[in-house]
Amino acid sequence: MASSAVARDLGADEFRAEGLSLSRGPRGLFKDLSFQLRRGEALILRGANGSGKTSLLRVLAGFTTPDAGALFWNQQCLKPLAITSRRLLFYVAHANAIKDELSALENLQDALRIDGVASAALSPATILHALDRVGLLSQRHLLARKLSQGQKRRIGLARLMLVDKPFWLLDEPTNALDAEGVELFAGIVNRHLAGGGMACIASHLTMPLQGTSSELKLRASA
Amino acid sequence: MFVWGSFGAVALAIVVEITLLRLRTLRIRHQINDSRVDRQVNDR
Amino acid sequence: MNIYKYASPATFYPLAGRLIPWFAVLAAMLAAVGLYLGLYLAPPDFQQGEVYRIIFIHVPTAWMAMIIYLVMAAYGVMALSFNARLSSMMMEALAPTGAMFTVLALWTGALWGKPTWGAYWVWDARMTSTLILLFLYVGYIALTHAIEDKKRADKAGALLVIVGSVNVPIIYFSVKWWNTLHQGASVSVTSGSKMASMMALGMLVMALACWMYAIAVALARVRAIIIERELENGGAANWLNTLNTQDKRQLTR
Amino acid sequence: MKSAPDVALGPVQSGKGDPGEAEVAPEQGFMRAIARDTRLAFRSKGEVIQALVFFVVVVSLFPLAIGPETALLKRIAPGVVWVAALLSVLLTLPRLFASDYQDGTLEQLMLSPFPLPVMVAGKMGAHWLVSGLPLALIAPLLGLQFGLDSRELGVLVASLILGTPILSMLGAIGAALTLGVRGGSILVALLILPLYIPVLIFGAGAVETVAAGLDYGANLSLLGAGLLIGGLTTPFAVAAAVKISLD
Repeated sequence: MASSAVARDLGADEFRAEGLSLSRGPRGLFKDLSFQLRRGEALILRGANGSGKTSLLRVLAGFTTPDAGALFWNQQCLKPLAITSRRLLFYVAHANAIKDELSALENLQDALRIDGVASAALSPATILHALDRVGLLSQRHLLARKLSQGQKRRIGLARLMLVDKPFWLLDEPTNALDAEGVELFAGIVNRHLAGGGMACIASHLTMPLQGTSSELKLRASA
Repeated sequence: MFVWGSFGAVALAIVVEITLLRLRTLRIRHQINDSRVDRQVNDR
Repeated sequence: MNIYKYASPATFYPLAGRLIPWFAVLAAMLAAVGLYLGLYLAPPDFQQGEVYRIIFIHVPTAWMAMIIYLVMAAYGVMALSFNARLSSMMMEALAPTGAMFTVLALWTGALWGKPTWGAYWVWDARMTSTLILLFLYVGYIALTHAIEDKKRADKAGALLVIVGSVNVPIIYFSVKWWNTLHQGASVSVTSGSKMASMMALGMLVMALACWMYAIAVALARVRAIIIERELENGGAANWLNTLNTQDKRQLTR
Repeated sequence: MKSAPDVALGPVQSGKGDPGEAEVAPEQGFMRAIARDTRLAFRSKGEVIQALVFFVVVVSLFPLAIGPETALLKRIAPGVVWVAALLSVLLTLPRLFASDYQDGTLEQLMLSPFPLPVMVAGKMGAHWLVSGLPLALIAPLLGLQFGLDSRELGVLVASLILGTPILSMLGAIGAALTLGVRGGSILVALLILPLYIPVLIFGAGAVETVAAGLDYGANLSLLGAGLLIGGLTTPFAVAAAVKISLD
């Protein structure tokens, strides 16, 4: 799979978060939280709504600066949103980064262009293959506005199949997906992990993940 | 008339600003006392 | 390093409390001297008679309006580069006083313009720029109140004031250019009556008085802001016990 | 927290599968951002056209309010056209980031290997193409209503072409700062209009000086200088503002 090639080349072997703490006003979301991820491992974030799952993912992605703590990539401290981290991290939130004015195909091409993929490599073949796998090949020219929430999520799945980055940060990726969609999602993540990628997923569902995956429960504090 | 109008305005503005500050501190004092009272009441 | 000791709001609170009386007394004394100089010692102007005395309050307030905005920009740089929460609180504390001085500068300028130039507002280059400066103050206050998340409001306000302060000289230059384009050389505020050394001294003393006053008020307001934010974060209760008796008595009658 | 400099972790292989792929240059990112936003703008043409119609309507209100005598209209024409252009650009500013902020694509832009200031500069360029440029192109038509002769119309268009990009750049700072804030569009106007004043003065001033037969070169060169300085500084300010808003 593509991402394993990237992981090997970037030498992305180990990601470590150390002493992360963040509070939103009076609510302390998490305190002194540390964890480690090696190639092929996934971390599932559990916790009720508002327990800070999304905030933690945004801290890992570099959007939110934590009150304390640091992120390390192969023992090197990672500046948030620095070029190195931007090449290693893929992040998608509840709003699954789909433009309503564009069609499914255009959305994927756009996403890859933003991802810095050389225009030569933007061949529709790989994109169409991904769309076919998620069952949207026939609607590929339909504007996303006309698609259902579940179909939009499937565009997100196709996007995942085209992602070249080793560390995935996914916030509730299976929302609005039917059983078959969740199956498809698990397959994509498993292939990513098998290829040496890493993932941190906030989700309520029990994921049928093969690779070594650990869970982290975030308490909804006062 | 204009001279007193100017200096008077400045004096008035200063008085208003200081009283607003005093009111703000009083409001804070009430908030603190209320929160301390709640704490003693339900004795968390 | 001692500086970081006072950079944390909790330790800065008592320090500010001790400083306020000093600045307040200094401001009062300087103001007394300045007023005495301006209203009694300075001779009436042969052209404008008594009205020119408004200078003694108009020029200092105009200076203060500008200086406070630049001080806020400096705090903004510190807030963004060192992520110093106290600097953004100082910005928030200075903004209302800066806006007040701008309004006073416009008000006293208008009252002085009426007898001297015959109209309350004559689109003089400096007055127009001061009016624009007021819009910048109002912009900062509006932005910081519109954003709920305090951390984001602080940083957004800091960036706005930095961008604003870079634009202030450009605005002053363009308004001056615009003014000479339409009216020819405008009567400058001070060149009308000859600048006796007495007048310069009077204005300087009044400016210092305004400065001391601004510091005293800003320190008092920043103390209020520190407590309000602690209350918001629910930490005020235990933090209060560390206060010395004088501060605690003031807060928990 | 020891913060090491950007550590290059070996050759970046962004092509799919073929390691020999040349690194995609930042200007490519700039072009991609412009292409992306222009395409998105043309997909929802309504907003673009509405801003243009707003410009035309506002300009034609003034003769109705002030009366048709041409001498007066000719004098106020530059100011009226420029203020209307200012307000029209102000209307389309929220478009710059708001929709990307809502559907999560703004975060994808921030995680793109292309530097954020470059992508933001592209967005500003696209915003100018759909707001400032059309205004400058139809301004002569409106100038005719106000009795401006061809030389004055030429300078009017030149000043708008040089000035409106600055409006997009400064406006982008306001749009980024007020992302996701209630009542954001009015707040942007409040924050940014004071910064627009020098552009307004030199823009409208250029047409007035040519009407008075004086040398308008100074005004246009000052606008040009503003354009260059703005082009080099505002992308960084906007990138910082976006990061602040998404913190």
